Amino acid sequence: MPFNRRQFLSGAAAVAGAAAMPMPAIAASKPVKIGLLADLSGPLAEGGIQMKQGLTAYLKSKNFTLSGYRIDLVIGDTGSSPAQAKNKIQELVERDHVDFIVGPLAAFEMFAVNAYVIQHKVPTLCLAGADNLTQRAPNPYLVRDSATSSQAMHVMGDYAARKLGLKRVITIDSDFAFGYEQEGGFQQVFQLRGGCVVKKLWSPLGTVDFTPYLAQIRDCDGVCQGYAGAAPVQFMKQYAQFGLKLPVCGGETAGDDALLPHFGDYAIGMISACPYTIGYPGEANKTFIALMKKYFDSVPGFYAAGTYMDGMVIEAALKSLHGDVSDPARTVKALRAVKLEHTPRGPFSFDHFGNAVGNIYVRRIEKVGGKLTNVTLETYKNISQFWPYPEATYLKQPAYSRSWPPVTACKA
Amino acid sequence: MTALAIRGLRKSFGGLRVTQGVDLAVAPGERRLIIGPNGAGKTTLFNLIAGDLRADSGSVALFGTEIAGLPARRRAHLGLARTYQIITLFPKDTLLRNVTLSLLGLSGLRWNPFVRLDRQHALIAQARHALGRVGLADMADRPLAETSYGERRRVEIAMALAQSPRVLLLDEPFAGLSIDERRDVAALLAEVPREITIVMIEHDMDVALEFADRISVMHFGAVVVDGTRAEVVADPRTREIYLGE
Amino acid sequence: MWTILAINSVTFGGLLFLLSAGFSLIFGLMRVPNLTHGSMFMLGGYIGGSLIASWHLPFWLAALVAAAAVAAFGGVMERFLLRRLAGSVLAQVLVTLGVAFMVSDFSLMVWGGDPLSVDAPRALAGGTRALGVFFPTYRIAVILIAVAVAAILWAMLDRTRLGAMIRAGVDDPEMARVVGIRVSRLFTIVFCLGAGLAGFGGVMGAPILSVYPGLDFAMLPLALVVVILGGAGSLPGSLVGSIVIGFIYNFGLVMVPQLAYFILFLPMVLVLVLRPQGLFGRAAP
Amino acid sequence: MTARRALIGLAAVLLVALPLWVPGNYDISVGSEILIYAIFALSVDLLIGFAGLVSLGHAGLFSLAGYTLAVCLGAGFGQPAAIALALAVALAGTAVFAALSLRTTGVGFIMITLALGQIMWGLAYRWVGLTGGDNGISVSARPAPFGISLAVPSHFYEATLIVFAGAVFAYRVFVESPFGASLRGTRDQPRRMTALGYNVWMIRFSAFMVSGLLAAIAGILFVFRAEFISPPTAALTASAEPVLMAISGGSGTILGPIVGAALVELVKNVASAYISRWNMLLGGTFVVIVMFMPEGLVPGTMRLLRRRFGARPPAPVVAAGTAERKPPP
Repeated sequence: MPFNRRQFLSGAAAVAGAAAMPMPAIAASKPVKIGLLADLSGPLAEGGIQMKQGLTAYLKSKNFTLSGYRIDLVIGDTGSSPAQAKNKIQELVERDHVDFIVGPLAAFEMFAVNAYVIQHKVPTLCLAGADNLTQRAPNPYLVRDSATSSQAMHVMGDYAARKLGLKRVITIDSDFAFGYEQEGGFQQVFQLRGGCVVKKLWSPLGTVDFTPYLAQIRDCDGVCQGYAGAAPVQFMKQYAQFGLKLPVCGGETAGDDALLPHFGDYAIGMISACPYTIGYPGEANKTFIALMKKYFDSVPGFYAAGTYMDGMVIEAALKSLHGDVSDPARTVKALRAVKLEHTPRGPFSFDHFGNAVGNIYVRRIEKVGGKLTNVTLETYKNISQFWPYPEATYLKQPAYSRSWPPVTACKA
Repeated sequence: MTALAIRGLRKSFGGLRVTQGVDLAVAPGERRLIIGPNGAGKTTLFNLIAGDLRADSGSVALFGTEIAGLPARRRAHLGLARTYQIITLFPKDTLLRNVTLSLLGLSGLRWNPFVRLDRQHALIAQARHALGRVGLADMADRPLAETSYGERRRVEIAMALAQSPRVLLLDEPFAGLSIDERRDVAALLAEVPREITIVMIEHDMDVALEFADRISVMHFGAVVVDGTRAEVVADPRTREIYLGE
Repeated sequence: MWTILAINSVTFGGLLFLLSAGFSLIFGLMRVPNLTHGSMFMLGGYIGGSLIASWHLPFWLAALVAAAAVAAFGGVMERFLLRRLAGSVLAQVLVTLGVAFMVSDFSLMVWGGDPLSVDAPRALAGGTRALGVFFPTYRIAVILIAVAVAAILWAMLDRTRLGAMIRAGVDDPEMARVVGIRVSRLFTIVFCLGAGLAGFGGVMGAPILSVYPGLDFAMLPLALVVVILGGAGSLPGSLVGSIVIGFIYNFGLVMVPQLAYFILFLPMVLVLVLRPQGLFGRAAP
Repeated sequence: MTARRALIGLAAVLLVALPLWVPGNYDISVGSEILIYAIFALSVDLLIGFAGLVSLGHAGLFSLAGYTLAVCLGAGFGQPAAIALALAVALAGTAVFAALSLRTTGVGFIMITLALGQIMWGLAYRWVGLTGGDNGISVSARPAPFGISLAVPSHFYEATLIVFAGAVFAYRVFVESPFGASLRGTRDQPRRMTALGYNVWMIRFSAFMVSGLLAAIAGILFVFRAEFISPPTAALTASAEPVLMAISGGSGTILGPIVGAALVELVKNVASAYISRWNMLLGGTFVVIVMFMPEGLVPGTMRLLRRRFGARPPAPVVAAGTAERKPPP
């Protein structure tokens, strides 16, 4: 049986590697510990495994040495359960004394550990999208190199109205907070640009057959879905089976590159907005994709890219901190000050809440050389979580919810 | 006043009328035997009297109190006890615990969650006494599962007697017993004081006839013949029923 | 829209029937609440899907092989685990859930966390115009398959010696033993049959639902709901129960979307409170 | 008997001194979690082991108490008021659960409780205004009785231990009381109990209320420990967990559910740090327990010990219901 906890520690191999290279003397001191909080079992395992692969790929490629400092990686499996996420973060922080937490994946897990993170001052690089973590109820120890739940959807709304020329859209999403924020973001900007959301459909989590919702899709010229995990595959397939041909757009989870090998031809044409795209031409992205292929024979997506870049962010912060991670406040400050040019998602930096400001890619699923891939249609540069509004204006409006923004009658 | 007065008792399952207008009057202290071929509705009658089944119509009165509409547990509190044809006891528990449960059923103590049952010495002494009455005092602490069939039958009777009922219904108390065991149980029943009225269903005529003051013969859900032992034996309808079988 | 919902109610019901018929038989005959049933459905889907995707087996052959594999798995489970636990419901609950955990983790280990998307057989791809609406051909085929399976099962229960023995066992297990039916062999057969049906259902469902981690525990409550509604051990009960659930699910989600999370459980509570033995079942033992 | 006393004493000393002999705060915190789940498992086993009723909806009651507490604290109620309200609401919910589910027994009972639990789970998701939906509710303040801050892990552990000890003591008194005997009677021979003059329905209902009270206490402690509650707390898996704990440890005993809770929580929280396939381990553990000790770990161990030391033959141990355990093969 594989050993989770000490599976990737800097052990003999890494130390030998470090000795072979001209490293600063400090490399021999106490290693820096990163705790990964990921869903390695349960319904979100697909994303959790990608998270583990992404971070491991980066650390392995750097021989578990970032900016000259030895890294220990400790992994905690949240089992896709908030209660267990809470226990695991306690274990990582109190028992393993990690210096950084990477993860968790889901908003409901992040909320379970949020108070703990603040209380114990743990620099945390999470992938959970929940808007308010970096907005109305900011967590001072949080850094998010991906995006808020609504960030990419703002862009999608803009693109749908202006480039796709959609006028009347029906949104469909899971009946929980991530879905509300995704569709809220879409609707807000889509309507700002002259579009109109005519109906919002919510399916309960764990829905196996989407037909009752598909049957309600009519009197519109497009569909926006924000499913996550395995649901996009199910949804797109059933959508096509019912002969629906209206354009579908979605967010980072709906068109996640990691799902590409699992989609069939029915998904061709789906447009999604995402802070990462497999087609980004930068050298850093090519390296990332090659590493994922080499180590795990895996096609990387948004979650793997997120933790991979977390590795890069930590590396840069360690450099500016000279390896001193004893003061959490200083560490977070250093993390948030990180500005990277060459990463799998291209250049990005953080705003004062710790949320990434960077490119959002609008892509379409196409078949290239017999394989499905996301082809970039347009790159929106330097997109913050508040785009297209100024921060103050944005924060004045209510948080997105099931009922906000409301569905209003469309002008004919 | 009659101990048990039944009038026009009816019960059907689906379309099948199992009990069709039973009338029965048992005097206080009487020993009444109910006989009849299989399927005559004897056990159903007991279930109706004891309240395990609800009658469709008709009345059951216990010493003048109408009980047909009451749930079985209320009938127990009014002084009705029964044994079952198929022994239904608590096999994991000791004999003593079985009888204690019976006593507890009529005691207000049964709702008490704050004291230990095994410290309720008065109650337990009473249970031991009840076991003694059926000759099982020395086996009181043995689990019921480790006793013989005949012993369990006596425990059943001990449980019923422990409740000091006014009317006791015995459903085939001799069924499945060896000859010796039958003799023991018969002796036991003979000693039951006359304050307790007994109604018994039994197939074993040898033991039962001797015991009974009066006999009722049931057939097709009704009491067909009612009388003393001699009257019933002499009645041609009795012969008809038993020979026609 | 209503026509689509109505047809789909039957499709979904058909799929539920494939899932729940075995559960109902096993429960009716053996009194074993087989909480591994959802896992068997998922396992069937994974095995069938892999056979199609990696081994390029034809769809129907893959379905049969997967059903046989899951049936064999069921047989092993019955022989080596459940056999020793007859009559002890709690131990059965523990062991079937324990195996369900293991299957779920095993699947994660073998197939990873990614969803496995299975294509419908080519002949059934695409859609058909029926009753004035466009409906996926494969979904219509699922209805026919469910009907065919129901007919075969019915014929088997009604016309064969094995069926007579199963019916006798469901009605009165004690009596069946007394009249010399080899109950132990019968149990193994029925458990294999139920497991195989679930595995077959998993393959049939795969082109519609895909196969993914968590499918097992998404399907298990559905099987339970159907059996509660239809009554245990009754084949017509499971069929009608499945279709009723199909209708409640499809129309309920559209008509009362605010109750989406309770759509299956509110009617279930109502049925159970008013008629604890299920709509078609006999009184619980 | 004295050996038994000594063992209980030793266990008590070890439990009280746990913060001294485990490595750190995290482990102390796992200790609290085990105690909380032990109370929850006992709550469920009161129905399984003593009434023969398997509930698959108890997480609904557990989370009802937890949510009420979290909502009340969020609304600015004081700790005592919030706790009292949580208990009251959970008991009211229990009464509804019991009234509906006691229409039947056996599998019907399992299914009604399951459905009711699912409805609570759905409510937790959908009643966003009150529950925060899937984001849940955070609770930041643990109580500070007599000025002792329970934010300190060892303090919280000791406080939990006090509640646990109280619960176990009360539980023991309860199951050995005349009422406990009545309850077991209704498990084995409900019809007979009626004929003996017992109100079977009311006995079951009362037991359900006590069980609900224990579940509520566990739910309240859970929220104070996790400082958080969200819908998965009410999910079907969360209801199944205490059932599995009770059965694996030994249903119908007091020590059994406690041992079962420790087993499951240790696999989930400690073994999972070393073995990535911990779900497999947990499932496998259940299967192995059933293979060798179908009656559960505690009664099974007792049986083996008795056999080993050649005391009297094992008394028939019955899991629940009227089903007799088959003789060991």
